[in-house]
Amino acid sequence: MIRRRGAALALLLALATVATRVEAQDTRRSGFMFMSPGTQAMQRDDMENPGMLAVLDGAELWAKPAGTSGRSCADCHGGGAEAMRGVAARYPAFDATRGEAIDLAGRILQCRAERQGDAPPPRESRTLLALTAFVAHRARGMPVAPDADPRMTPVVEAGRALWHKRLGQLDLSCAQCHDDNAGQKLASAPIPEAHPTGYPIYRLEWQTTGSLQRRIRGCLTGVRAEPFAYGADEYIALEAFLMERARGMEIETPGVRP
Amino acid sequence: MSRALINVPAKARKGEVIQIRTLVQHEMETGFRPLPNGGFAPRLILRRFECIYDGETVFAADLHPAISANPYLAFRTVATTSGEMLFRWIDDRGAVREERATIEVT
Amino acid sequence: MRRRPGRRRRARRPAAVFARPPVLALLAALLASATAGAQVVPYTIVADGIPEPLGGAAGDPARGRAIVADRQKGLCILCHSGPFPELRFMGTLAPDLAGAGARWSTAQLRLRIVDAARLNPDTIMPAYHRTDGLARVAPAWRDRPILDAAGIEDVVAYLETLR
Amino acid sequence: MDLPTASRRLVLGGGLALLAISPARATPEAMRAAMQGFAGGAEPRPGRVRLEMPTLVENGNAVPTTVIVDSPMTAADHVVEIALFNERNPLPDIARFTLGPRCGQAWVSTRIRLGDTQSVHALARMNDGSVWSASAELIVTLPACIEG
Repeated sequence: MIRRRGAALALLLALATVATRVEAQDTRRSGFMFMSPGTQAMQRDDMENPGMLAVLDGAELWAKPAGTSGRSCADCHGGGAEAMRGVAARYPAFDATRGEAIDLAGRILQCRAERQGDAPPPRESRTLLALTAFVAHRARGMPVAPDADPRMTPVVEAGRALWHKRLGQLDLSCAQCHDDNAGQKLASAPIPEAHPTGYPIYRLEWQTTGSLQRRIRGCLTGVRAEPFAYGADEYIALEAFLMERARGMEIETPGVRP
Repeated sequence: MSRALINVPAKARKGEVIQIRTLVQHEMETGFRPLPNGGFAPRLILRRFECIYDGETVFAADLHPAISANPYLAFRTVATTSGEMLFRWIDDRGAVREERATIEVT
Repeated sequence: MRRRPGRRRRARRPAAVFARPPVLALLAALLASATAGAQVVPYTIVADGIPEPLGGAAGDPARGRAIVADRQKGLCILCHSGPFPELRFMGTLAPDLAGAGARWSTAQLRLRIVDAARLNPDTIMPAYHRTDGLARVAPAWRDRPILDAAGIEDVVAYLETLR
Repeated sequence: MDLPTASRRLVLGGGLALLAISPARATPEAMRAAMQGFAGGAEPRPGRVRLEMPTLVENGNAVPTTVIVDSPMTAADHVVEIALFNERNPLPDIARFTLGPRCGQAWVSTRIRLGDTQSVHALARMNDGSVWSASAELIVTLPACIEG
């Protein structure tokens, strides 16, 4: 008995050591770490972060009745400081009713249409970005914690396959740049590791807030590939894979990126 | 809908120099963005900003298209009296938007 | 995976801050020449090179230099650095082009530009003169190599001078 | 409100028509003319003005810019106006700031657009009519990928 307890203790210690080592070896870096001090300052200070404008828009929309239901998001989900706390850290998640993965923006669209009885706003519209930013901001500072539903596994794997697939006239995969060459410079721009921790982001290049899907479209156009349509399963699979890859990293929404 | 973020210290001592920061939602359309039809998107920018405090315009700015989208403006002023500060932005068409913030000066 | 039909989105003007006329002009020129329809020409690989010029004619080093230095046409300097004192931003993903002409023979240079994946299937170097085996190429670039035969020869002629 | 935030497409055919036309750029001469207009006959003197900007700009759409003028900001001695100019955007003017003794300190911060690598100039006019200047040289990086 004592021996067994000793063995168990040893195992626990060993596990703890492994855990510590894993943590020590976590060299993943958010895109934030690749930015200039000026752009970092812009993100760090809410008062200087233009992404906060979308979050504030979202806060107002959250409380505003919409559609034939006459209900606001807050009527169901609550409007206090704790409402939706951490929820975004889990998305994309498996939607049992539909039998498929759904991203956070897709979930908001679903609520708008099915619960509120309103015409859902288009992908990448200010309304949808604002609501998404508002919910994602409620997970700021929390670790990315992907949905544990086993039915997400094939989605993550589909995303992984796409990540490694060479696309476009330039015949490049996401992995070739963002895994193999992260930190190197593409012309003047450091290649980030592509962790989706700050979305929706305020991108200086866009001069507005945009989604991860818009960001991925940018890379697809860059390699001269035909982008997928907004809302496509491919983006949701890629996002599911990227969130798995960023598991435990801190959510930064609203991120600022060059 | 256009949103503004205003940062004014809630309290200050009389005579103290305080920092005011403002961030307002606006595309600041430069007039130099070409459109697919061969023309340019018409210019529409916030061209004027004013901060009125204790009966006086303590700071003002005339803005040109080279000011970034969602203009950020920060400046300093002397805390003189408790009350309201008025912030005003005026665009190319003369549309005015105003925000207010209060400060307690002791 | 199933793909849903997407809403068509209105195109909006590109460039970042204000128009950058030289870049735009170059792009216009590029697109104009691209629409002329550049096809892949046949070639023969011998050992690890292509000994014969693509299309038979020799390239022009000055034109080749312009292609290599052009961020939209050659794209080379997005990844490579090279002896271009007038350029400020060059990539660090790939070897410096300085000395390329001393490291490789003309035939080797040609194959490495035409289809580097023949030598290393995992290479990050795009195939500049191949249109098959590519996935999801955007309509504007479909069935068109990155560089036509003359462009390849110009770049080869330029890289040969880097000794 | 529901208008999609527009996307950009240069590489595809739709953008082709617009490439033929491009706005004129300001020139160093146009900038000097604008600066002379501001100075109103006074000869700008280097000094008293500090222009804080990054030397290497990650994206020209939002360049943090701070101007500080060495002035007591009293009724007798203060900054009246600060102006920012550039030489390579379509227009030489960036912004003009009206200040006075109520500011306490001559300190202004904003974010500006710069279309290209260039120099930016700050001028400050004092209540005695004298004009002081500072400038900054900036390298504006170009995006690697042109996005659709």
